[in-house]
Amino acid sequence: MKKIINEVENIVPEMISGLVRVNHELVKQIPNTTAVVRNDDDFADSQQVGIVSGGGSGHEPLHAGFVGDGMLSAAVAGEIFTSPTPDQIYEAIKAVDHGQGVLLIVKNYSGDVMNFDMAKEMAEADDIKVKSIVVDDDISVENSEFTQGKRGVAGTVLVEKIIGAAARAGKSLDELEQLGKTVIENTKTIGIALHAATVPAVGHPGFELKDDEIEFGIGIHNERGYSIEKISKSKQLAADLVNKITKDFAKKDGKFAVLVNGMGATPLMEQFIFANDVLDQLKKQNIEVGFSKVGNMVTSLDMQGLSLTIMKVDDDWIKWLKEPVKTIAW
Amino acid sequence: MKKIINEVENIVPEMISGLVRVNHELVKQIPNTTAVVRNDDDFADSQQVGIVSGGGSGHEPLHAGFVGDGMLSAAVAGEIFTSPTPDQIYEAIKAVDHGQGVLLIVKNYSGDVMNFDMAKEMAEADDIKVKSIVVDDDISVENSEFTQGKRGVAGTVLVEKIIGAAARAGKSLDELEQLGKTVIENTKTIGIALHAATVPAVGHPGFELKDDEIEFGIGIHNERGYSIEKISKSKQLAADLVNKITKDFAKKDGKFAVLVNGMGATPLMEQFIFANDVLDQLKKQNIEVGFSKVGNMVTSLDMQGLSLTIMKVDDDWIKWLKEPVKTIAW
Amino acid sequence: MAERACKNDCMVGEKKMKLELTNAEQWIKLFTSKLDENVSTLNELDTAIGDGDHGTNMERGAKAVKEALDKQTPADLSALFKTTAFAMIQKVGGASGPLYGTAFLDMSKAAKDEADLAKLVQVGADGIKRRGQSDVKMKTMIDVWQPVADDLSAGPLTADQVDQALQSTKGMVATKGRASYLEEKSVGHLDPGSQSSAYLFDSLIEALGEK
Amino acid sequence: MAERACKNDCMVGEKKMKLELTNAEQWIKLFTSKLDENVSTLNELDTAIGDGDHGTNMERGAKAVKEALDKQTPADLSALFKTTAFAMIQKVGGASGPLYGTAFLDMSKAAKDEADLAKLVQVGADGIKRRGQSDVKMKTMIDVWQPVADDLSAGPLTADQVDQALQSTKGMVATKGRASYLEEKSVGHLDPGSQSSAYLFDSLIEALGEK
Ligand SMILES: Nc1ncnc2c1ncn2[C@@H]1O[C@H](COP(=O)(O)OP(=O)(O)O)[C@@H](O)[C@H]1O
Ligand SMILES: Nc1ncnc2c1ncn2[C@@H]1O[C@H](COP(=O)(O)OP(=O)(O)O)[C@@H](O)[C@H]1O
Ligand SMILES: [Mg+2]
Ligand SMILES: [Mg+2]
Ligand SMILES: [Mg+2]
Ligand SMILES: [Mg+2]
Repeated sequence: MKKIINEVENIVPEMISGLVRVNHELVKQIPNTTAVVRNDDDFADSQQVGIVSGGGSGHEPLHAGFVGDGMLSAAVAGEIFTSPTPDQIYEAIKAVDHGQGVLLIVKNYSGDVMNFDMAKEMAEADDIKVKSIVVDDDISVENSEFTQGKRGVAGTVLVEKIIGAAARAGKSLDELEQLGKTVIENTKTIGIALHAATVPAVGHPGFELKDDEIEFGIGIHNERGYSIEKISKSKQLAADLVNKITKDFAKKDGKFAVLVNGMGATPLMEQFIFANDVLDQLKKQNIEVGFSKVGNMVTSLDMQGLSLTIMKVDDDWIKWLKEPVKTIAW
Repeated sequence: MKKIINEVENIVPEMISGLVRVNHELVKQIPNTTAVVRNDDDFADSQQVGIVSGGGSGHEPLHAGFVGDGMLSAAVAGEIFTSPTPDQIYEAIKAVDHGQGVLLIVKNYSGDVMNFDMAKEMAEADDIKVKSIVVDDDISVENSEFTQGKRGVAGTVLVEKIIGAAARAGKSLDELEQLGKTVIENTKTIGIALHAATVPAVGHPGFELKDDEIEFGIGIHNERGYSIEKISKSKQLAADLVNKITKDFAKKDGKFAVLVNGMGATPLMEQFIFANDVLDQLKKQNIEVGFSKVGNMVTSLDMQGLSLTIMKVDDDWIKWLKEPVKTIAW
Repeated sequence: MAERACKNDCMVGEKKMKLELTNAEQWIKLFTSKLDENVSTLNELDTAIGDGDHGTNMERGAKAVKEALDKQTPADLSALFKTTAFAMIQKVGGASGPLYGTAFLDMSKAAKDEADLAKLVQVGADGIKRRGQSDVKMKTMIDVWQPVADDLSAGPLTADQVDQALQSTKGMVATKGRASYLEEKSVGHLDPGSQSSAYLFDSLIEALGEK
Repeated sequence: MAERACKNDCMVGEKKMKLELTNAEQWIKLFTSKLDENVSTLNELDTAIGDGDHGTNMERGAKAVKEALDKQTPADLSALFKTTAFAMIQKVGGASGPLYGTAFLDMSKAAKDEADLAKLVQVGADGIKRRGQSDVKMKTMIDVWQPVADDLSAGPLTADQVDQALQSTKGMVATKGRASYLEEKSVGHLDPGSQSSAYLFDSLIEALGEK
């Protein structure tokens, strides 16, 4: 394992320190936490609902990179691939509540769900109104009410964008909760890996793929996928993923948003080629694209691979997706 | 080699097609070229000097990712690691000239310099005023008037930002040329690699490093560096690079801008940790940082590594560096 | 895997056994040492069916618990469990932080007027179920906690019983936690949280045996 | 490396030899075939001291030249060189595109009233020097072009002379082009552009020999 780091146990605090020092005009850190909050006057004066997200580190720029005007009010970073603790989330909730309540955007992992729940209980004891929505966009995992259900992956960033813009527009906590749930129901993602991520404390890749192999349906924490195949051309990969996702939508009319998300070690060049092929596929299926984006948004350390997210959108959502924001990474 | 591509010879056109389709509100493609131009009404109506850059592909988001209000007017993409041809550059020049002339921002490689020169000659034959500035910020290469001199690397993006903002502010072609030269003289970069890039047509990494080795002074096209060392902690790497660069500045008073640039396969996490250590080092040396930025700006395909750029800046430059822009990737 | 300090012949507790503060302190200390010694075992188990960090997570918790206990000696059983709970909640994160944290927090509350070992462990198991929205046979730490609570209420606990509970997770399909994403592929591996829970109850047996 | 079609005994051209269109067409065609056959040789030479693409660049040029010549048979020497130049300029890119392009463009202009082979090659070499701001002994293609121009003006050109020029680049320190970044480390490797230029002049020898 070759990484540009110091002691493994200092990775997260040092990363947050670097991020905050470089972007001190946009964000600040809550002392003694790895929680990052908006630093702008607009927010200090605003009456909007606070939007807090967070989760394990290793997915940068998610979430701290999306804190700022029009997106998140605060983000809480846990250890690598590990949910942050309730006390830190609680501090973030307190820091962004302007009396209108706080919405938590949580990715669907037992750790995240439990820690955010505990933080919610703590904040409610302070009479802060808190609601939470749980993103579970990864359709490579079967859903079932008896299990943890689907994982939350790259679609999270689109949820954060829409909710962030709607909160800026003055929507109430209840409205945002409802909007968030509807958005999440309409968001579907599948990821592929060419090479697994190396968790620094572990020191070697989470799994091995042969030189010509690619794994479909992987998660953003090295969770194994549903099949290993010989790598094919980008066109074929795009067709496979687009078909699998669009089959999952009951209706194909209306407009859709598309996100091609790099996993950390896959160059933008390949992401754009793949996006080109995805747009071709969608055109073939007469699916109208109202918004699209490409880039490293929800990564998995140094994993090589990408994910495709498709979201059924209405015109308001498109507007919210397109609105300019002031963040580090959108 | 595992890459998400189709035929190797279609990489660049397909990448540009993807980039333009995803970002059609920001940029458009000049038909039959891989040149990308601003697509906004503000530009169509403006009287500003056109700013054109370009070079070999494989450094995304450079240059097309920086086309837009406040930065480049157009960018021309060559084959991977290969300068674009003069006819394409010439088309870009014609597309962005609004009668105030066009400034070319060229990275110092013989290929780029010659192709841009030929394009300049072609445009001058059409009575378009064209000047060019040549970025050579890589101080890991000795300078000499008898050689090609230093390479142009990550500092290019800071040059593009300052020049782009100054052009938007209404500076003339001559003023921009002069400004550009001064900015370039004050810009110094060194890069390190943990793993070389794989050029798709070649199919294997450009050079090999052992599991504990890191190479100092590499270029953005797999050019070898000045030394191979055992990898050390980020703090030590930061100290080494900061010292080497600041030693190269005659004076350490005034303000400086800092760019930590990822090479393509190095996660943001590591870049922020390194930036944190760089800021510590600069503080130790009492060097005042007026602007800083971290991210994958000038990459080298899937190279693992990063570069550090330090620029001596005056207050106008800081203002121009900080001004908001409408581009894909700044 | 670490050597077990006592084998089949080793057992603890009478029916309705009371837990004393000194034993309990010893218990928690032995637990933190075992976590420290087995970081890579736990990480490896979690690499197979999770995200590879359970050892690192628990190590962080162990360190925090030790520091907290070094700072202030707990006055009673309730205080000991509360300190343990807070250290786990604030430092572990992930799934195991709130789960162990809730277990110890609930045990701390119960310990105010209850010292029966079997009952306390059942309170902890119930806390985990509540927090994790889970139950037995889901291939989680509950598959160690619940059998251990049952065994303790039936009579003295043996290391063999703990191990049997742990081994039973191998054949299960995970339906909660990260391992559930693997569905059938989770079969054939021990559950990492069950392994750390086995360390917890092995420590209990040792602490009571050394009395 | 590809087999050389003719060895030491093979030579071409009398002093003041005129270049005919048919020979020249043959010359360019042979050159494009050699480029096609030696893509990986050129890429490997360029990987050692450049960026690994000289073969791929020249292959693109070869394809474009062939297509252009297939589309329209050139009327005279000047037209042949112009077509070659434009294909190179528009399709090769990098350093070699403008260099070969300028060489052929200048040769095309000169060929309007000059058919002397040695003089034409000298015009090409001068074009490269002008475009590249370079000269002999900088470990570039000039170190093949200039000796070949000299040899041609002195008498018939032999494959041995071409090879000697090419081999001479091995010992040089590069001071222009990408290889110059390696400074002393560039010694011991052939210059890739000199290798492609050697293919050019080997092709010339073959084209004239086959007459
Ligand atoms: N919902 C749940 N209920 C009970 N235990 C759970 C639940 N989710 C996870 N666990 C336990 O937590 C363990 C994983 O902990 P850890 O690896 O530290 O957290 P994470 O999964 O967040 O990385 C699992 O092995 C399992 O025993
Ligand atoms: N300034 C120059 N003058 C003459 N020849 C040059 C110059 N720069 C480069 N060359 C030639 O070009 C060759 C490299 O071409 P190529 O690899 O196609 O372009 P690039 O260096 O842009 O990748 C070198 O081997 C050298 O012979
Ligand atoms: Mg985890
Ligand atoms: Mg090149
Ligand atoms: Mg885990
Ligand atoms: Mg080259």
